[in-house]
Amino acid sequence: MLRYTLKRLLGMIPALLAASLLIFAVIDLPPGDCLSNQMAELKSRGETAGTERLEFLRHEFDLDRSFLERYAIWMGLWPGSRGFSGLLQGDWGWSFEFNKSVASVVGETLALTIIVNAATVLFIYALAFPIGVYAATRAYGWSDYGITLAGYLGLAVPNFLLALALLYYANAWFGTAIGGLMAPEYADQPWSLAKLGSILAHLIVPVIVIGLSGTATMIRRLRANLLDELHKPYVIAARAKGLRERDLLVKYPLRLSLAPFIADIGNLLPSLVSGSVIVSVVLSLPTIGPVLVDALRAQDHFLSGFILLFTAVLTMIGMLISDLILALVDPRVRLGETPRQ
Amino acid sequence: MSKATRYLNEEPFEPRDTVALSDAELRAIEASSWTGFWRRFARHRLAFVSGLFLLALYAMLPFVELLAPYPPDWRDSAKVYAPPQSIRLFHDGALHPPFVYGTAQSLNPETFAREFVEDRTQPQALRFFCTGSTYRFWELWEGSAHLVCPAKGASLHLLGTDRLGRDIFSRILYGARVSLTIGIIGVAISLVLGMALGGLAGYFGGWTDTVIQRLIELVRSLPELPLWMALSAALPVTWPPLTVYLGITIILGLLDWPSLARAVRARFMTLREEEFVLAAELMGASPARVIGRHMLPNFASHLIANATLAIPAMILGETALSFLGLGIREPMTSWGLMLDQARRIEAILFYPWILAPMVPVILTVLAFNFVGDGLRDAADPHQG
Amino acid sequence: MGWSRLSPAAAMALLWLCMTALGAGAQGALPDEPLRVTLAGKGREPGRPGGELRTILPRDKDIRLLSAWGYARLIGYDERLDLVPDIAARIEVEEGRIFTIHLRAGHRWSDGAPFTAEDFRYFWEDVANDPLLSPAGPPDLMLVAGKPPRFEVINETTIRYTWDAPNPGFLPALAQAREPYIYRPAHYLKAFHARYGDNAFIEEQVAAEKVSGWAALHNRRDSMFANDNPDLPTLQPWVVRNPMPAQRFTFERNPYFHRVDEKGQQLPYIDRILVDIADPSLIPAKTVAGETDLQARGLSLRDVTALKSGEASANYLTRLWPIAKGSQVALYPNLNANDPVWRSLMRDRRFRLALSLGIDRADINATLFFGLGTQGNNTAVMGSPLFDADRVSRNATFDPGKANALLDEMGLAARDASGFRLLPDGRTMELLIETAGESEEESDVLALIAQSWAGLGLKAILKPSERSVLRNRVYAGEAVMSAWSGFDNGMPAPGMPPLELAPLKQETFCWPKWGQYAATRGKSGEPVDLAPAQQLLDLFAEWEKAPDEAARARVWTRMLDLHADELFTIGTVMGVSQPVAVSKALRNVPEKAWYGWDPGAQFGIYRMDEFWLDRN
Amino acid sequence: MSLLSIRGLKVEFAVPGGTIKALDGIDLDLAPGQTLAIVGESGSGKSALAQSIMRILPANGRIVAGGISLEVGQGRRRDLVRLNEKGAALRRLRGARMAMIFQEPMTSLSPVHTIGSQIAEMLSLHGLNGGDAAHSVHTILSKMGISDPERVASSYAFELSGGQRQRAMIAMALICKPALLIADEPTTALDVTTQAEILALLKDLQREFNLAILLITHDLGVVAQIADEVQVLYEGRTMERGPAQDILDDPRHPYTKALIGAIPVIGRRSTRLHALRETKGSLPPALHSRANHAPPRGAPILTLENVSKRFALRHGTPAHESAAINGVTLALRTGECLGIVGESGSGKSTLARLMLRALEPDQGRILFHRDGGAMPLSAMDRHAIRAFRASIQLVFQDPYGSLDPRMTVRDTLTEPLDIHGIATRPERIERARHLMRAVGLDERALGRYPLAFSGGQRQRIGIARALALSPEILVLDEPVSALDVSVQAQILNLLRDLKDASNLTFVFVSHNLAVIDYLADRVAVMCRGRIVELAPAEALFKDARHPYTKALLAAIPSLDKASRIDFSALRGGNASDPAAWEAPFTLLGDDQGRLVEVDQDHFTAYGTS
Repeated sequence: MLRYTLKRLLGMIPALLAASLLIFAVIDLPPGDCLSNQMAELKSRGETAGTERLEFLRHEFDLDRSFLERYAIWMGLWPGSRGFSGLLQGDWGWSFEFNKSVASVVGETLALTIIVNAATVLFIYALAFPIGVYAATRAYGWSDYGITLAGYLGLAVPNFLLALALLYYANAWFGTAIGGLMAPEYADQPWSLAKLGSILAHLIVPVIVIGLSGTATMIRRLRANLLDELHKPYVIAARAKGLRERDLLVKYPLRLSLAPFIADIGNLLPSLVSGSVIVSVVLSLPTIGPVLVDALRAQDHFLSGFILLFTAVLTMIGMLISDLILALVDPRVRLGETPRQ
Repeated sequence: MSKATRYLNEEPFEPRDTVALSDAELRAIEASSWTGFWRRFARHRLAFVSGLFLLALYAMLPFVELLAPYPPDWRDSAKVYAPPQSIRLFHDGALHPPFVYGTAQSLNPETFAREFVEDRTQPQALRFFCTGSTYRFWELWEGSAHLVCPAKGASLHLLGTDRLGRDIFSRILYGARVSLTIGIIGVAISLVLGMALGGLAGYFGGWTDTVIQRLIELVRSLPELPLWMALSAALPVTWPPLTVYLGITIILGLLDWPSLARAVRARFMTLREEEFVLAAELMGASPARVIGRHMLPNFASHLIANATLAIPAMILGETALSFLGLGIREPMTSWGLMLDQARRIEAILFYPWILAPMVPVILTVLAFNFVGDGLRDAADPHQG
Repeated sequence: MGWSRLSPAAAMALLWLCMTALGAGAQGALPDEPLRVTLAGKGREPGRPGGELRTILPRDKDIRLLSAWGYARLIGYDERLDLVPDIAARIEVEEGRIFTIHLRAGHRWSDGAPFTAEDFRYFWEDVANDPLLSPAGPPDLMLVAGKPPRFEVINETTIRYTWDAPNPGFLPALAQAREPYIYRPAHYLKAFHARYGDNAFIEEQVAAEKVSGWAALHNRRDSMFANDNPDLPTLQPWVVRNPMPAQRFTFERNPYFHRVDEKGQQLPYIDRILVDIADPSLIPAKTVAGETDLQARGLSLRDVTALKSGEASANYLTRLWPIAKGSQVALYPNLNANDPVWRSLMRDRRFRLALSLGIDRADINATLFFGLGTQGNNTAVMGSPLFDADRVSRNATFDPGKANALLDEMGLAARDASGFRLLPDGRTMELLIETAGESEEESDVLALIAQSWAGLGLKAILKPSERSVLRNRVYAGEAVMSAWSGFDNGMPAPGMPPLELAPLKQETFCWPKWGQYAATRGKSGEPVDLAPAQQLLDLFAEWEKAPDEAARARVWTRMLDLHADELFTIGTVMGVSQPVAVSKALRNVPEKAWYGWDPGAQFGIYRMDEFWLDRN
Repeated sequence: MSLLSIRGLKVEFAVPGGTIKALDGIDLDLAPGQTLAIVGESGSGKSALAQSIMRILPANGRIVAGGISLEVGQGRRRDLVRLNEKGAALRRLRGARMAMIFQEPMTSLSPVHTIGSQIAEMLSLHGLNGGDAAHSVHTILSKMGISDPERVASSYAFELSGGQRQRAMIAMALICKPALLIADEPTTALDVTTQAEILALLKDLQREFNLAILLITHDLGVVAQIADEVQVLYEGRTMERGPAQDILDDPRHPYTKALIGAIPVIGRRSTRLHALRETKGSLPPALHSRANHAPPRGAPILTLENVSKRFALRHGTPAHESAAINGVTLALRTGECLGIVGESGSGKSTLARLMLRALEPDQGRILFHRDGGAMPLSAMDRHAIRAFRASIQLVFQDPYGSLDPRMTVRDTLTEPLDIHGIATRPERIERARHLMRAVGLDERALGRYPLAFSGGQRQRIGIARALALSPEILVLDEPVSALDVSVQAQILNLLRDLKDASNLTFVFVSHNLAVIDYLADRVAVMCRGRIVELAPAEALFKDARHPYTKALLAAIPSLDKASRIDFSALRGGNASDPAAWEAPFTLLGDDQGRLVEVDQDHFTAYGTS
């Protein structure tokens, strides 16, 4: 187990290098950079006053160098005008949009991002599990069809539209402030119960919107997996032992149909950060998603690059963790056998 | 120990020629036949109906010019944000050929609301198989034939008009061309990539598999959004709209292949272990023959099911792309673009009909999901 | 001699400590000679201090707008676009080249430190002329024909700049929405300057901020306009209190602000401005829900129906302020296009005239702007002293017959199978209109233009791309025609330099290469080779030398007329209204006003510090 | 008084397009301490009977008539049919009063729970966990003949051998001391030696607990060993019922007679098997038409020299399927039928695949003799491989998996010819016709897909396909072990006819010694990747020398009640441990042993140390 973990961790290094290069290339694809765009913007409005400062910054952050040099400097593999100061040295770079270090930009939004997405995950699981089990045990009945249909609807509605509609109606009916994660008066307040309450009230709409399609998918998968397991001989054997149907369900097939969900953890972790971007933009949630979109639009390379790489790291860690959990939960995996899919 | 008595069934015994197959055996063999596949699919009533719906939808695409009352960029300056007109059959309590009532628009200078008054005195009968506004059929030749036209001098806006006074119903029809094909083309691209890469990994295994697996992980670890943005930004400016559209489908396809490749790979790996594959190899069949004659035909139903399930995601992906301003642009139109432009507070407060493209999006996505599910169930009866 | 090295910083710090200790008792302090404002004279009423004003901006970065809205300038425009001293008590100008600025005695920065001539000296000697801080040298407005002024500190409150030649752009530049800041809070910034600060402290900060040296650190601390350093003292009416990023920014009143009302109450009235950050698409909805007290940003005329409907329940009024741009959307034929065929067409006045006559502006106005705009050229709007109604409509009425006749007359009569005209070289006349594709309004206008041009046998294709891509394509001459908003300064006064009207800058999309030639003094770009354009250049030179306002006004008029005749840019609709949602509790916001950036600074020239909240 | 009494039981399964009558009026009585065997082919309704008693019929199954009366203690009886399938009353009986063991313990045990926890669950379910549950589990496991109960209790199902799993399953069934044990094909998935052990165990337990056993099986040998009574089912109806020995000795119903006549018995190879539905093929001349490059009859055609193959544990392949081969030397003689026999995991299938070049050996070499020369398989170029592939063909165990379900029989049979570019298309189809006749199938069925055929018919198609290229060697890998006895008899007869009529060389791999005896001229016995004995069939079955061979032979359940399994020869489960074999057979560690000729053409493996 330990060796396996180590091996996987080592294997992540080249993958991360490849990912970082790819990410840097992708964000570098559109012509220009943040500062030259800002300069052109100022000049086009006849404002020459701010441009020297930007020129200064361009040099300070080596934006005037070649692609590979910039990449190497960003990674901390090559000395830039500030010496070795890249990701490897723990310097995450500078955000020109916020005029702050990437660390401080990302740091503050990360907590809220995790709150939103963790709440969504909880919502998905809390809703999908009972419903999925219910649908599976009553497969091909009316309730099953009803649930399936509702699930499909959840999948079919583009979630940004749902977000907008819910947003307006939440305001019209409940008076919730539009968008954001808390009533504005709490925005710069320290944490308090009232602030928490406000956050919870504001979480409802985003959580429903982000969670709905995920819930639908999960219900369908849980139902399918469970249906698969329900007819396995070991379930019949357990029934022959005299087990109650409900206990039987929970103890045997449910546990075995969890494997795909554990495999999902790999996707869950990065989605805690990068998921729900579009909905976050629509709902004006102070999460990292809108920051990323803005950074990409403004070509704020260090900021977008860092967020993307961070997500890539999380994905890889997520895949590792899900493999490890799978091994912990399923002795067949742990002991070197592959479970049947 | 009680000694049991002998019992003999005295009925005449006629062993049947074939041994009856058990239920499970029947299902197992049916699982892998085309006829069984289609029979099971047809039993899935919802999927079947959805399939017919989609067929009708696609069959309509080439004839959009005829079906739509107006060309997509046709404008009625006097009718901006006109509400939908309903088709009526009774005028003054008497049956009448299908008609609509004309409307007159005025701007309320106080509220800036566009107010419409229906003129109930004058029924404006619809004309069928008629000539109306001109268009270029398939961009090739002029035409003016329509399935339905408004009465001469009148207008017919079944789903109202948008902010420029364009007919929403017609635009939905034209938008369908893009929205419905983008998914198919995108899936086709991801299918080719996914099959090629997943097939290589699954059939040959070993280091090929390792490399492709890493590649899949890499692509999956990159969030879609920035790739969309970056790739869209990288499309050359001078491309005409149609090429840009193709570019976007390619972008969607390029990012979607890993999930399909994984499915193909897993499936190839199990098929690889099938005895009939081994049998073919032991007969001396080449890899190409094994893959082409034995593995692919047995995988096709799964592939179809998988692809069908991927299409709705593509359609929604197109709406998301349009939302981000990266998708189709005027003068082309798509459901995603129309929805993006409907994303305003007035839409919900005053002009809900501009959200109409939601209906076809939802119906299509639903239908594809049902069909995909039906196909998947049919491909794999053990899935329940 | 360690003393001399350390002393300025130490002395400043000591001084500042004393000041704050002394001033601590008072809630705030006015300069000895504050700027007295008589509100009654402007048709306003003196208000009651206090309260919080809520507004919404789309992005964190946009809080820099507060620096424009506050509009505290050495000298600034008033509502009639006259330049009046503000922070400066007086500015004396001799021969148009000697500028003596008199500060207000006792004027203090928002942290209580005195605002003196030292702050100007620091900027001039230690920032603008420091090779590390300003590698490119002093900013453009300080240079006349490339030469800097002689700078003198006359006394604690008086400084003087002397150029060899007149610098007519100097005062308008100081009055810009984005102030060039020729002064800096020396007492604060010196701590980060190698020449003054404590080396150990600087090194520690440099290390903490992971920057390359003291200059980068200084640059980071010194961002007068951006409002992103809460520690940086300011002269604006409100001071930002929290750093980026945030969902809500709080601006608190500057207790040392220099203006005072007729009742002797120090301005600004409003204690705090709360700026919430929300996606622009949500701003209309949030406004309708009553979540803002003063909102223009994020609203457009399209939202007016929704805004009107929310007035009653959300307790605000929707005011419609015409936008002070030369045209809401304007077309820029690229006179420097690379394609020789298109270039010669674009340079042909008849072609540009045909394009202009071929636009159905009334349709655009009615469909997209409720008919509230003024159809016509890209020129000075009604609020400008240089406005002329004829100039707006000249060559800008819809006349497809005449337009077609012009095109035929040019020898463009040949048409292809679909009825589109052919270019002289046989290509179909497909005109790519390149845009930044950022606003739906713009693309709608262009869609309507494309439709009406189809009637001329001209196939117009819209090509949205990224702003930066668009710019580069225009500059390089690859874009044949581009769309942008009209003249930024649609409300010119004779004293403002007519920079956009002459080929002076690359950034004017109709003549990027000529503009580049002028801006680089011939190093790159192409010299002007079209008579009317050359005439504009000559007129600009004339404006620079013009002795008085009347002469400048004459130059302006001739230049504007030349534009209306030649149609270097093709306007559509001007004076389109900007909806401004104003809380019913907010007083002193003008009913009718022009909404402009430069001049105007949006709310700036209407003096937000005089707004007050009547919350009962 | 009977413990279980069934009257007029009718069960139906709903299938698309109608219903199937699985049981059509079954009467049955079972007394305490008795064993009743239910015998029949697949589809006869045996399993439905077991499921009906436990009331665990699949969702599409329904009891439509009849009663199942079970004595539930103190003389009270309940009609199980009337109990709610999900009710508490039935739950109290399941496991406690009646318990069931299943054919495939691997899939019937939860893969993610330890054996111990699954057994202990039984105690807690029926309120018997008053004492030390772990202790009770260990006790019952050791009673099942498991030597290290602690380890087994903390193991997962897949970590155990088949025999251990089935013992654990039985332990789980018996821990609550039920009165009735339903055993649904309890030994079918097991090796012959393990089967013997399990049968012995059941016998002992029955005595100890006074257990009534309802034994469901298709193997009459098993019936002979432990059943007191037999009830023969055919299509849901009882054909014959009576004391076990009486029925076996004197079957009266034609169906029973057919079942018994279809079973190959060691030592009676000359008697043709009696298949219930005999079909006779006619060998076409085409089979011999190919120019024969093979060596003369009796000369080696394929020789294995010290061949070894090891497997790294690979994902997706259960360990026992890829058994290693350990230094095998063997010569296959032209025209003979070589039987390879051994338990699962002995390496016999691996050996077959090495011969086919479906696997490459790690060590040693395999030579293919033709045209007077010999060529190592590993040295063949593409061309030679194609020629080799045409000369050696394989018949698979699984008649379902080995035919491409998307290909018609015609395509399946002509594909080999197509691959090798033999003959024109009409000729190929003509050849396919001949092949169909050869295996006794109607040539009109050529256009159908495999799904239209039963298992036995498919196996015949598989054989026909293998014959299509007129190979010199035919490798049959457990060709009949997935088939019912009567179908098995058909196929065995077909193969025998084929063998008699052609000069084909056969390699016949099976775990069933009786089947081997029916066909093979020479037999190689394999254990743990080694050949331990190699002898002419008659010599081997009469005069086995190796202790492992002896154990195998002793474990075969015979129909003859007199020749009951010799449990002492089973050596307490050690029969397949080379280290436990007595000298000179002892093989320690990696010792490959050496084959010593102990009689003419009769070799056994001796240890080299």
